[in-house]
Amino acid sequence: MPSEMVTERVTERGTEATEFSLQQAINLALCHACEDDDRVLVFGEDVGRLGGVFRVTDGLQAKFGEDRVFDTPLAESAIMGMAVGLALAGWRPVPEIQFDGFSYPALDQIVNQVARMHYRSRGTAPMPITLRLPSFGGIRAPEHHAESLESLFAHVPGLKVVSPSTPGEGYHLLRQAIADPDPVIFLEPKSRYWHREPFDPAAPVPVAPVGTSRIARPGRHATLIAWGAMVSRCLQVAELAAEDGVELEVLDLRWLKPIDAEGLAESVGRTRRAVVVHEAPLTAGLGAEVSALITERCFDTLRAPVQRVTGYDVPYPAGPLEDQYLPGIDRILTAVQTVLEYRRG
Amino acid sequence: MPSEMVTERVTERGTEATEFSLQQAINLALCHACEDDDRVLVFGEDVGRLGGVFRVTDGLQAKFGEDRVFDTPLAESAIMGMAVGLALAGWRPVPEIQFDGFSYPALDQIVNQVARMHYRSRGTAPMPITLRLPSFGGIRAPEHHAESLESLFAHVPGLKVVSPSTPGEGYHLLRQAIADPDPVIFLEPKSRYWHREPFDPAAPVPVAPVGTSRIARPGRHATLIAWGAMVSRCLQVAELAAEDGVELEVLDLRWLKPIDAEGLAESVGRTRRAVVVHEAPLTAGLGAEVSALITERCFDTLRAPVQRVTGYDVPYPAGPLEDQYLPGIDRILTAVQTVLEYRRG
Amino acid sequence: MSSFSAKVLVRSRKLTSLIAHCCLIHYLLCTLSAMNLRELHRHLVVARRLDEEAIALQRQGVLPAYAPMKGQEAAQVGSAAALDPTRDFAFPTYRELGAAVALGVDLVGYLASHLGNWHGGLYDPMASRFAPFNAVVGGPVTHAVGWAMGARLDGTGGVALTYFGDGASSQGDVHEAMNFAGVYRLPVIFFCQHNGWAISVPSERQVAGGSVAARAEGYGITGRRIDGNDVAEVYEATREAVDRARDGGGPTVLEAMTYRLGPHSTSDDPGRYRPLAEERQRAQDDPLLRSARLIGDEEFLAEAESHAAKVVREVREGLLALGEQPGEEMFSFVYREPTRALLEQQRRWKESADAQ
Amino acid sequence: MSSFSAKVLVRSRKLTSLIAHCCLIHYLLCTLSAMNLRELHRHLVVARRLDEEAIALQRQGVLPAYAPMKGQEAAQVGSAAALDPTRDFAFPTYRELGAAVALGVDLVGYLASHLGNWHGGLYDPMASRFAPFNAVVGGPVTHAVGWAMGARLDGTGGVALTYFGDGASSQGDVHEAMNFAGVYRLPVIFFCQHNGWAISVPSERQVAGGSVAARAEGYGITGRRIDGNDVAEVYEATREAVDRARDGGGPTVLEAMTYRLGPHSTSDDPGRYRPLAEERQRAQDDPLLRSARLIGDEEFLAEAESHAAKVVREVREGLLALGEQPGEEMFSFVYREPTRALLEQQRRWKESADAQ
Ligand SMILES: Cc1ncc(C[n+]2csc(CCOP(=O)(O)OP(=O)(O)O)c2C)c(N)n1
Ligand SMILES: Cc1ncc(C[n+]2csc(CCOP(=O)(O)OP(=O)(O)O)c2C)c(N)n1
Ligand SMILES: [Mg+2]
Ligand SMILES: [Mg+2]
Repeated sequence: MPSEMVTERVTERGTEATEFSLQQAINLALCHACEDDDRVLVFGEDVGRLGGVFRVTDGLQAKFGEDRVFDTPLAESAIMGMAVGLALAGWRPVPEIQFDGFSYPALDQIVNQVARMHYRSRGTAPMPITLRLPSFGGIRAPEHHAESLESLFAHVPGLKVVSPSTPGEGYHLLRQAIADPDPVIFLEPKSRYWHREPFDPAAPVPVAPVGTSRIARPGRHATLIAWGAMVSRCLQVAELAAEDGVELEVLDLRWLKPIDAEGLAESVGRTRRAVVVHEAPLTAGLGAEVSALITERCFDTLRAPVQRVTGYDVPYPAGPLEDQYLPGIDRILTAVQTVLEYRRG
Repeated sequence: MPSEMVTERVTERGTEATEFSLQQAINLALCHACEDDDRVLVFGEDVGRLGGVFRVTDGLQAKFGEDRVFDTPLAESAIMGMAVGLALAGWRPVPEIQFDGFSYPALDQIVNQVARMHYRSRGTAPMPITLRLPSFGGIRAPEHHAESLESLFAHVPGLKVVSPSTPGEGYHLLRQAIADPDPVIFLEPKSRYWHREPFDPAAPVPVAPVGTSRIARPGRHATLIAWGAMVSRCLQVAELAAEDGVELEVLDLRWLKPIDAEGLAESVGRTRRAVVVHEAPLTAGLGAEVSALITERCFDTLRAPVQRVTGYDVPYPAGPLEDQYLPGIDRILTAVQTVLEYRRG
Repeated sequence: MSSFSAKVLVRSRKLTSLIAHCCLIHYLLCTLSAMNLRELHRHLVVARRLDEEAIALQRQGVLPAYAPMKGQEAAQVGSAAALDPTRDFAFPTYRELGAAVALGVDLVGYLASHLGNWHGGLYDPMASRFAPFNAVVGGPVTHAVGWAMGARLDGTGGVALTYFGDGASSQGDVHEAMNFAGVYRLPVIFFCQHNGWAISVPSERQVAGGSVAARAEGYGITGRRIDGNDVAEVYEATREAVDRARDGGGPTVLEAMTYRLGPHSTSDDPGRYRPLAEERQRAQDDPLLRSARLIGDEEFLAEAESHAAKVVREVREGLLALGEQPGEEMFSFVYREPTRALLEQQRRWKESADAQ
Repeated sequence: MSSFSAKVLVRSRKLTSLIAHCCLIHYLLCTLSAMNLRELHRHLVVARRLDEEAIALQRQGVLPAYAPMKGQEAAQVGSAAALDPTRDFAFPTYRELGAAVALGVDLVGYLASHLGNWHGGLYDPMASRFAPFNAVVGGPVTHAVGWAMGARLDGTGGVALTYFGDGASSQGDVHEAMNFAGVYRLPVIFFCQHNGWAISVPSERQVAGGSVAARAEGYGITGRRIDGNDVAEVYEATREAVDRARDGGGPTVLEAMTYRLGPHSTSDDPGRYRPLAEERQRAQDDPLLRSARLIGDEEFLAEAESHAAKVVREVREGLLALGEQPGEEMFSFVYREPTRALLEQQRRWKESADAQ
């Protein structure tokens, strides 16, 4: 019963590993964050009674009451502006913007206020806001419901940006984001919401500091770099390549700001070849930053120019065209082949 | 007399080269565009009677009337939304947003509407909007008055982005932008508004296609890549380096979308070393795209990793700190030295 | 006097302002000559049956998703029918099937958006006087203001009408648009379908003060709340607003009180946030039943149904016959002419597409 | 009865609502005990003289630019003085020197923003109950709404007051904020200084309908237009709104009618867009002269001037003594703890700074 998601899961706190979808893991992280810190507030369009259009906040209002978990009127700028005010009043706001493409109306508040208030106030104004943003494509959604804004957010000083790739990552990274004293943009890969994996929220995990990446699969011939939904696609690619004896390392970047430049350099220093994969359009996408960072740090060891496999420089398309737009397995494999076969001229 | 700027200049149309500041050249381009195409409309906050806070639209309302050149209420989102509607009604809107940092409230309209309406309508809806945006820093302005948004705009499919570096460029690029059938973001380097150079608006110029860069100074030891106000700074650096016998090529990128990848590859293919300079923060700045493009195209010829000299990943600072934030001559020279002295490990 | 014109008189008595009284004769004349309740009813039935068909197609897996407008037919048809498609222009949201029907928009092209063929739909928005399907809540409202200014500059007498919901009324853009329209006194109609819900949020917790029309006064513009389930009232009120706008009388906010009888979209489950009893009760005030009752001519009503069935059949066939859009279209509409970089990306896309 | 309390009575008679009458006694008591026209006047004089000093400092090249508030002293002082600095919170724009004076904000820290030392000023906003200097028109208005919700959740009885201008009233954020405040009935005061101008745009071409207070009704909240040059009226009206908010009575829009006597900023030349005669005429309604006339006690007035002169001297000295901010501060306040990448950038910055 979806409407009892939280209560159902809550009883499991500290029991054993179960199958969790990303959507459930995030729901649980929100629940535990609300339990552990009574300054946490969850709000946004339809997050209360409905439990969110993706049911990610399901059951939270019933459990924590309408003061802690509430619906807002339909205005993204005010949602973020309200978060600023709540933070100034000593609360820990966890707003949701319903879809990636609807964060644009809130960008003025996010960039000019959320990201700068701590700086503007010389460190006196607390701004521990976590913006949850269902993101990226892959679900045949209407226009504006499949956007990738990470390079935009990563460019803004004062923000941190993170995107989980698995249910377990979703749980821990969201708890880390909410506990963080700075504003964090939490990009949820909506195409992975329903993918289930075993995960024990109570199992002790070594807490990786903010800004560290994760080797999702070790390998030695080339590094595939991705985040969000593209991590599982890269793992598929690595699986396929392994059949041909090519061992690809898959690096889940996780934090898109601050970026783990050292982690990138370490991996590509070993594999000497890199392919970065993202859904966002090519030009000025975060792949450019990853490519530049790697090249700056591994110029001598790199055996081929870093390849970017990305969305095209076109608006995110409708329907079946989305499969043609998104980096597919074949396009990624082609790029892998390029870096493997590259010979200096 | 500033309030007669247009009328004064207009009489000069087709006469001879005079000293023009960038602010005057843009004023003249607007005037000629209004004369040559009676569908051109100029509007924004304070652009009418006042002639703009930088006097860039000075005299235009007096000359073309309140229908063609008008003040709007203080709401950037509506300014851009109105531009969309005017374009759909067959007009050619040239709105101004008063300062870079105040384009955030309009970003939803710019990204979700302006940039996509032509695509969404399958090419039937005309969208020849030129957004003029006084941009970048260097004038000790208040907060939000010195921002560099080019990487953000360059990431958005459907937009074109351009920034002039001299009065002559300002005139021709603005005329080209207004004549272009697609939406163009025109970033005016406000720190160069008052810099004067001789320029004859009537002189026939070979029209460089949209998306072509310009060699501002030829050289052979390394290429400095810049746009807007940083072009003149790079020229200063080249001047200094020449004293030491180092011949730096300065490439004025001009179009930040589409980027002249071929022009970059051509220049760096010759010089084999590149430094890209911009005011925006480092991470996910357009320098990353330039670096990636060059590396992808010139991997074999490059003698050193492309260096980025940029603003730091901090909010644009106040007062004297701005000189420490902006890429200074010394920082650029250090990067030049790095690429020149680089030896593969 | 037909029951319909009698009804007009009754409604007219509700208008108490002097101007309204002076215009009565004029309105009666317009109403009786140019307008036709029967025609409106035919549109209502087409809209209803097509909406039902779209839901069926979604259940059958043809449409990936759909946003029903059941219950809002009168608000949409009545307002759109009051426009002059030779010179006016409408700005829809994502739930404007009834308006598309009344304006004669290519309905296969309209529903192609829900089919997922093309976000903006496949109809020609410029020729249809119906802007591309817009999924940003509040997004197109300022466009109408700009269009209205353009039309006034051209002296065409054209009027812009923009649709938006009670939820959308919370967006900053709607305020900015009304303020601009008020300052410039533009020929634009802000047509709010107050259908009680914005997904799961009831308008009591959305619209502070309770009325979108009441906001108009704060901008010095005319605001009027109307019965959105009465197609004649909607038509008349919109006609009045259109005439005023054409005559230079400035903008109007119309708030059509109606109810979203279905879910927000086919992915939505209203049972999670509103009692079924509310839906049932509101379903009794059915705009189609109301106009049918007024018309009272069983033969005509049956004919309207068979006309609708025919339209539905044609649209269904048209939708099923639509192929996927060719991948090239991803590239060809981004700019008027594709850039060099885009052509290169298209070339690479073609290579990888051909390789599969 | 002092001339001031007589004046309060006169004003009070203007209040016609039942509630207002019931509160009269309460108000008189508050007014006579807690409030003091003389204290308000001292603030007015400090604000005026400091504003003049800032302009002088700008002319002398000390401040790179300044945004004068001459003419708006009563609106700012009267409203800020009605707040309880132990539990309320104010959200200023870039032109709130008078409010800073009345709230006891560190004035050197406030003016440091205009000095270009630090965008947000050098005062401690949390301790001062005065948010950092905000240069985005309309930007802080939604912050006040969020703060008010936070205060209500904590049950502190705290009230938020946000300043904004007639120009800012056009911004979408202001509408969104009022709607949120109305829906949640939050303890927040929207304090508009309607000073006639937004840089060069007169409010007739900015505020459709002419009144920001009139917008309140559309949100179901109290709106009141007041004489912004009458410090007692401003104080009383704000006090009333604060009390209502504290008692759970919800938000209020106050529109203080005033006039920006100076240029928009020291870079502005009002001669380009408004007749000098208008300025001259409006200058006659000087808030300081009005309160001085009411007080009528020459000795006190002279004392207020010498107090102001002392404050001005101190602030001037404080400003001149301020050094530049150390470059490290660019890096140290971006996050609570600098990231590794930022520390690396700081190290490189240090290298290049030291090399010079
Ligand atoms: C700017 C924006 N925010 C959020 C959404 C997601 N969304 C789609 S429809 C909707 C509710 C709209 O309610 P209303 O305006 O009343 O129109 P209705 O759906 O009732 O026709 C929401 C929140 C959106 N499309 N655009
Ligand atoms: C969002 C935004 N747009 C534009 C500006 C530039 N700007 C600064 S002040 C101003 C006029 C503000 O007028 P008003 O709100 O009436 O306040 P006043 O200056 O009269 O105090 C403008 C346009 C800005 N600071 N912020
Ligand atoms: Mg609705
Ligand atoms: Mg003003």
